[in-house]
Amino acid sequence: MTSTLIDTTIYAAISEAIQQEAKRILTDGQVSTIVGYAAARRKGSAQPMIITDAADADKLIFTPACVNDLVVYLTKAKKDIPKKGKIGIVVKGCDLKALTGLIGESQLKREELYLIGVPCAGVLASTFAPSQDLTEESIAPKCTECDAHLPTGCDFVPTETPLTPELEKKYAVEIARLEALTPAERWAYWKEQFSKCIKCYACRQVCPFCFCEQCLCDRNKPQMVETTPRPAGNTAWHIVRAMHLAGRCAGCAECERVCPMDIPLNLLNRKMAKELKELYDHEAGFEVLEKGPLTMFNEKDDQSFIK
Amino acid sequence: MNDTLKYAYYPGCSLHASAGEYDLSTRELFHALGISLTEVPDWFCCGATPAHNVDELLSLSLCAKNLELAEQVEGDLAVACASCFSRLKFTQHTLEENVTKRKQVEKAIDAPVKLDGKVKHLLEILAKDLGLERLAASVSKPLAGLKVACYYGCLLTRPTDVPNLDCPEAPTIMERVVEAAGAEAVAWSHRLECCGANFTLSRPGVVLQLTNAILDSAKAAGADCVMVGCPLCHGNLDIRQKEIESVYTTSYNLPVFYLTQLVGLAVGLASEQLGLDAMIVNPTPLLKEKGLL
Amino acid sequence: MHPAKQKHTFEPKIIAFVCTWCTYAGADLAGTSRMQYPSNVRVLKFPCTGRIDPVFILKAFQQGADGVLVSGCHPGDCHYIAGNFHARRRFAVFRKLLEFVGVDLNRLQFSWVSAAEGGKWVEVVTDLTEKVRNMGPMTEFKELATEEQWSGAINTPELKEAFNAI
Amino acid sequence: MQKYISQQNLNTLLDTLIASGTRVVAPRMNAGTPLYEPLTSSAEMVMDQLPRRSAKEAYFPVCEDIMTYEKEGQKVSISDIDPARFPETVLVGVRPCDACAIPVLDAVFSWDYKDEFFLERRRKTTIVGLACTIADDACFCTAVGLSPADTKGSDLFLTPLEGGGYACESYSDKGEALINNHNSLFNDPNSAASLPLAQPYMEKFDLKKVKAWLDEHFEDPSWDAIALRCVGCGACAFVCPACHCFDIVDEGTEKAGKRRKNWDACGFWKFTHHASGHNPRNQQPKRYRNRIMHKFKYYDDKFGQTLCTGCGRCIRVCPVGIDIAQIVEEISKKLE
Amino acid sequence: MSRIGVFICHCGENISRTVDVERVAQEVGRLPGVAFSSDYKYMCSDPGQTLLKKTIQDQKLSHVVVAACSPRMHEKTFRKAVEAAGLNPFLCEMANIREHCSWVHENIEEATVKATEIVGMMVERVKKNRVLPTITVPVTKRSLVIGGGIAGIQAALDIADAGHEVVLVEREPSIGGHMAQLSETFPTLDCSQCIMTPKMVDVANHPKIKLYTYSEIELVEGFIGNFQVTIKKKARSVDEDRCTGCGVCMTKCPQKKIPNKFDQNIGMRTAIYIPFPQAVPNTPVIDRENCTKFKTGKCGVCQKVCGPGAVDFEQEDRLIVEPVGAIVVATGFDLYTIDEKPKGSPIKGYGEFGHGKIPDVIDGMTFERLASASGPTGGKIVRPSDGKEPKQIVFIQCIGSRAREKGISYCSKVCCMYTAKHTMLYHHKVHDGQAYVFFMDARTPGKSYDEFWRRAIEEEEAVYIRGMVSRLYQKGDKIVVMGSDIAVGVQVEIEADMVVLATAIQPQKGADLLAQKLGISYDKYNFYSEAHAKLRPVECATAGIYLAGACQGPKDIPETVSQASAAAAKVMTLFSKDKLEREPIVARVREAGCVGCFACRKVCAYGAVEEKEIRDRQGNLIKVVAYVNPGVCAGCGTCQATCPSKCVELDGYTDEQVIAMIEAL
Repeated sequence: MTSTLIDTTIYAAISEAIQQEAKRILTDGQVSTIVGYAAARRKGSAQPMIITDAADADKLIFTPACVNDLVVYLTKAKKDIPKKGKIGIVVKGCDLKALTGLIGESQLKREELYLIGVPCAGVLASTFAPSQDLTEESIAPKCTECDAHLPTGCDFVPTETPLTPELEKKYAVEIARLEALTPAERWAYWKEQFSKCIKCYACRQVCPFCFCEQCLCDRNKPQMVETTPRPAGNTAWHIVRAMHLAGRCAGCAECERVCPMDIPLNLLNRKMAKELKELYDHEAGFEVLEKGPLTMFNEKDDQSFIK
Repeated sequence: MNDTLKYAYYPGCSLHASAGEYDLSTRELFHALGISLTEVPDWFCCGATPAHNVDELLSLSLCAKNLELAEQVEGDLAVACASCFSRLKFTQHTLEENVTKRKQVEKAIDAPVKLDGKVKHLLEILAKDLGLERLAASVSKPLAGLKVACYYGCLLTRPTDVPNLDCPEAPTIMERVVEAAGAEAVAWSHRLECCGANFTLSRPGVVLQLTNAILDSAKAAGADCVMVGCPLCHGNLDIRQKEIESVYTTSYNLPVFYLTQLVGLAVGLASEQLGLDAMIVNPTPLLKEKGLL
Repeated sequence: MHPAKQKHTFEPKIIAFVCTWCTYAGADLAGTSRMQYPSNVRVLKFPCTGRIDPVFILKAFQQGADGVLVSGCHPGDCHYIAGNFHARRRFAVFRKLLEFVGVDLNRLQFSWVSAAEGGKWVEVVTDLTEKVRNMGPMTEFKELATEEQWSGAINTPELKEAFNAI
Repeated sequence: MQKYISQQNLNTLLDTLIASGTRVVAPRMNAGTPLYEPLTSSAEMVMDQLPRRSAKEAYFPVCEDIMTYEKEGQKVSISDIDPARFPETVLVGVRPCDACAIPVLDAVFSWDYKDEFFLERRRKTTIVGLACTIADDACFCTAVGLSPADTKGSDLFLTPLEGGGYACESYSDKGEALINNHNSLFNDPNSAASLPLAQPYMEKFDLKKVKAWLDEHFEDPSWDAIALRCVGCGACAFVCPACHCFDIVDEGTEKAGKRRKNWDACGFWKFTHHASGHNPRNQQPKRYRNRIMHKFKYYDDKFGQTLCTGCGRCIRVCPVGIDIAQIVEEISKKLE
Repeated sequence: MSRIGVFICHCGENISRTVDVERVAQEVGRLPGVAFSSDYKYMCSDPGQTLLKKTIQDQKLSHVVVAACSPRMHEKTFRKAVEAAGLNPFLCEMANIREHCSWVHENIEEATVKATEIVGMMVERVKKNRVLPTITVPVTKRSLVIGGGIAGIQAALDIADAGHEVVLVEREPSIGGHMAQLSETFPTLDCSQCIMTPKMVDVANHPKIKLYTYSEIELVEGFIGNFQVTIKKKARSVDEDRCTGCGVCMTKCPQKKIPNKFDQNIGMRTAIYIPFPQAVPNTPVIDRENCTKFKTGKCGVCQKVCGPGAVDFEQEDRLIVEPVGAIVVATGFDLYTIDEKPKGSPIKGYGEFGHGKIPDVIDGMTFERLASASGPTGGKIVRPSDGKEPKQIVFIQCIGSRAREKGISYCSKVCCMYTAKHTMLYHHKVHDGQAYVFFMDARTPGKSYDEFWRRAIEEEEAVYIRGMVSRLYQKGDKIVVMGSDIAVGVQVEIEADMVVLATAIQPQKGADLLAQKLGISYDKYNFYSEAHAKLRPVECATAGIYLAGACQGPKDIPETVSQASAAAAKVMTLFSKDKLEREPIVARVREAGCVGCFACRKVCAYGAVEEKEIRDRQGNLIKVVAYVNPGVCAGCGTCQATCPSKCVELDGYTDEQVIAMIEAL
């Protein structure tokens, strides 16, 4: 069966606009560096690119293969990226949410950034080759639940508006399916998934919110979490990670995309987001918050689970 | 806010009977203002004041059913009668708060209770949805020199937290509307006193006493006429005025208008479009004197 | 005089994380009032429930706890103004996470026990112990702990027997 | 010795081995991901996909115990792991890009120090290679001088034939033994042509040139251009058939615990992080440089071999699209 | 490896009856790191402690676990003993095998197993204990008092009399606050000013009190014992040192018709003025909004007539920094505005009562000014509208108070009493007049309070009507008050000459802003929150800051004064030591790992977390990290549980200690 195409014709115009703007702000010295996407060797593939020279501006593109959340390059965890002067960055709506969260956590300053927002109809799922067309089937799961096709509050956004068909919300469906199972069945499901984990920490390294200089899961005095890639340590690692992201993760889904073992990590994060919405009506990434849902409280918070 | 305002319209029993002129003037006025009213199909009595005194579930169910019917029509629910307004609002409020009652009612009307739809009194629509600026803009015959005593009665603004039409004890919405229509709203004391409502049938004495106090203070404040938003108040103040005058050997001769009638005049509607002839205390002399007819 | 204890085939291991000002004191009161409750519980004292890290609960299960109890001051009574309010949110979320990965929440109990509620302490501990005893041992994490990546596994027939014996 | 084995017989062979208690490891699906894993039945085997992880873990586990300790009072007692307990293993359906890495690893693990853990597992493992018929634009085995039909490292090598079944040829006593022990399942070779082999389109690198440039350019601005975007995960190293760095950690409680050997990766900041807090590879490009240097220079210097078989796994999994094939190709052009 | 000594206490038989202590001692003796393990009858007894000390020295113990009763019982005892033996007290832990074991279990086997595990747990814990030095914080023995009402005055005098310097800051030109506005005070009816002014003068003359009037708090930095307070001294336009208070300037000032706020705007004052004759300091201030000189540049009469040349039109606001060790907040109250709904406030007004529209509807404080001998009418009670004496006067209680629908649900506490007082004052001055009071309940607890209220009714003939007023309106020169008498169940209508509304007590405007400067918490009405409603009613949760008077909640004068003295006593306790000692159970930040996300600061209820810049040797900023001020930290550890990278650790409850305990089980 052939799945219906998703219209990405505007991406060409967007790429153009990004190039123009990048050239402009680099030439007039508004920014020192721009983090964006460029084409890579493999057919249709794209890769993050960090440019400092206006001459390189025309290398920047936007295609369905521009999957990365580039915001990770702005975090303390990525010290090596030159951070002198204002930095320009190309952001999709989903990436922007992470950026918003990072400002709230004193990791970034808006005034030090120049945001080039990308109107986005969706990007490819990691399980499909970059050369694939963007279809309802090949689209990244996160895009089926996207509520930020048009990034807001950026310094520059191309005028194109994406056509965004209503798609079946893949995570919502999967979460519902898992919730319907018995605890034992859910345990079996995650056990199988986590058993594949080899602790390559790709999920951590690409996560905008894993900006800790030293991850507590790397510590050995005390060893809060087993560091060895064994089922026990793997499970603990993924539980702790989901907990640390609760209320912060806005669903860029990078962890899931980069997992070489295809572990559906974003499921955990979305489940947490769902709970936080239900419990405290919190949704991450829409505005810079002084306090996150787990660094604040309300005296009337639900305590039905407490004896 | 989109420009063509659309509402479901719940006239209520009175407007199809004693208060025909209220219904008429409402339709005419809204038509003139380009606001569309669609009468709720098969609407029926809200239970008015009696029902909830004898059977709460009944009164809640009646309103809940009407609210459900209203869902078929696009737009918020426009209500003219203060009593209907109060009952519908009460129902929403009660069922919002109390899940058990909601369950009972849902069982009774055999349909899910709809609480998201907004119930709005005509005043609200004129003052807020349409807006005083736009209202004033559509005034062609300002009610210049007309001194109006705006009479709220009990139900329009009270109790606190239910109608949320305006400040329960010191409202100004009527004044603002009638002033937008070019008239002068007089400051007077009995704006929110009770008119005796349906005691008019069982204990007329009480009602006479109350209505007299109201008319008296209106007159004292120098009002030419009274403006109401409730058929029952209207009845007590207008129909009984002669009787009051005779009992208390005094003379008021205060025409009692529905808000839609006065505003209607201001936007240039004719007396027959507003059913002025249906009024007991004849307004014609006053309106002539003020050059409004 | 308390009812004669009947022997059980399985005695659960219950780990309790409690705050020092309310629940720990409540447990002390149970002691000074000579109330009786199952001996399965092991109490870890913290200044405040706000100090209790979800990782501790995880670790407790990994270390073979069959049930975990977290208990502190009633809302508004926190010795540190709001520690228990923060804890309440933290655990409201964490338990949802555990539930989602397949932990049976009947094994994880939260409670408010004040310094005056020796009786409630006894009740909470007894209930949890009974509940968990009837559920049987918490095998999930124990199994995990013994499992290896296939590649690292070595032939250990006797270990397998030992485990199956549990 | 040349033989033919039908798919059916191959399955029978594997099932017999499994029944006899031998561990049969082959590509199978685990929760939607193709991996080399022990089979419970030949039916699980999937031959048409390149496993996500390489075959190296059969003899270089993701994680293994190397000793256990116990404490009591003021004394500590230690007990070793007995290599005799490593299971007999037959590794089936190994792609040349995995198999060719085995001799490469042998070199390092039996160099100045003999790693009994690796070597014993090697001894107990029989490798059944499989000629490769599937390639995508990440593959580049031919570019590093190997081929989809390379038999290096295989004890027995299967080549899929038109009309089903495999031509098989043994390249070691182990392979020989496997055939002899199950003679009935093998037939004489037939004339059927082999299925068309995979054709990675990447051109052959001039590895000499590459090394020559690397010799001279430990410090070079292009390292930044290559790897500034590297996020420092271990994905590339962990899926690589040739990467073999490991880390040793003690895990356990005050009373008892184990010393464990885990895969490690030069991409991790911790990899060269000193106890002092100093880190000689203090930036990601320096860490990535080590990956290239080790594969195409250091290993060559020591063992005269290249530490890359062109399987393309690291290219496929890299979160930020770092493409080792492209990098090496560009380096090889630098000297022109 | 550590050398841990374990001491199992029998507690007479309390423990040994159900726990086999010898066996526990044996089993624990086998634990890694345990060098000595034995049992003893009474560890807390003198011989027990001696044994403990001796063993520490003989066995060269590195850590100690005493398995006995609850640490809440004897932890201090044993830590002292351990310290005496030369070990850091925090290397000693108690295992609670009495309250948590021997007393709650009867089965010896079970109890013994449990006891062994409890002790084992503490053994693992103590291994990870660190040497903790007691924290000492220097104390600046000067105190700041904010607010010069009766509360502030009382606190200031008490502290100053104890010999400590006090900085007293008042926003208005004179101290005295609301009490100075009152005519007489219940329940004794003594003249407020007569008892107030002497105290005001004491403040002015006290050598230890530094008085800043017409000044406000700009900024508060630091922590208990070490605050830095920046005070903004607003330009008075009159030089306090030169001014002799002769008052000529005021007599000559042409602007004479400015409503005097002190007189609730019924009295008038000049542009250069003192709010009331007994003002302290007796130095005028120029109200620049109404001064002709400032409006037009002309005039300047005051300057011309001022002998000492004290008038200074160029004077500017000044900022003064004062170091203090403690702060008493006594900002008092404000009256509920009965006009229309105040903008942006959840509190609704009483527009229906015609205040501001009907001139003869006044509030209680205005009545005080009318009744006050030094007030604008010289104590004559007359109608603001026409100066006639009201013959029928209606008092309405609970205006705002206890009115949920109006946004205030609390009781203002003093209205019942002052209304009763008002009826008396009225009756004393208008003998043929009649006072009516509408009330919900009469709340008169307090020494001779109820007697006072009864007197108002029985002797002073006030008519009390239980019920609320539904409406009042002007009718001719009368005010018609319609209400219900629910006791009798009839509608009442009174034609009054004057209506007095007993309006609710609210915190001062801007109370929330000041709280934010001070870092103290406040409730939804902006009343300041005490640390504990019952046991710490005068302290704020923020160490070193204390509360006095109505800024914390409605209070009458005696209550206010006693709380002020209590606050003063707290300050003196703090000042009784040169250094502040506190248990070193505080959080510390591992700066190397901190990424400065400040989650810790977000959850800290004490504002103990500050920003700290990390710079390299050249002084370049490397990063900004969290710093926990040990003086402020209360040691709850919420920060640590919140810190994603666990880079803030609570001494005494580190992750290492906790994990070790869990792993011991």
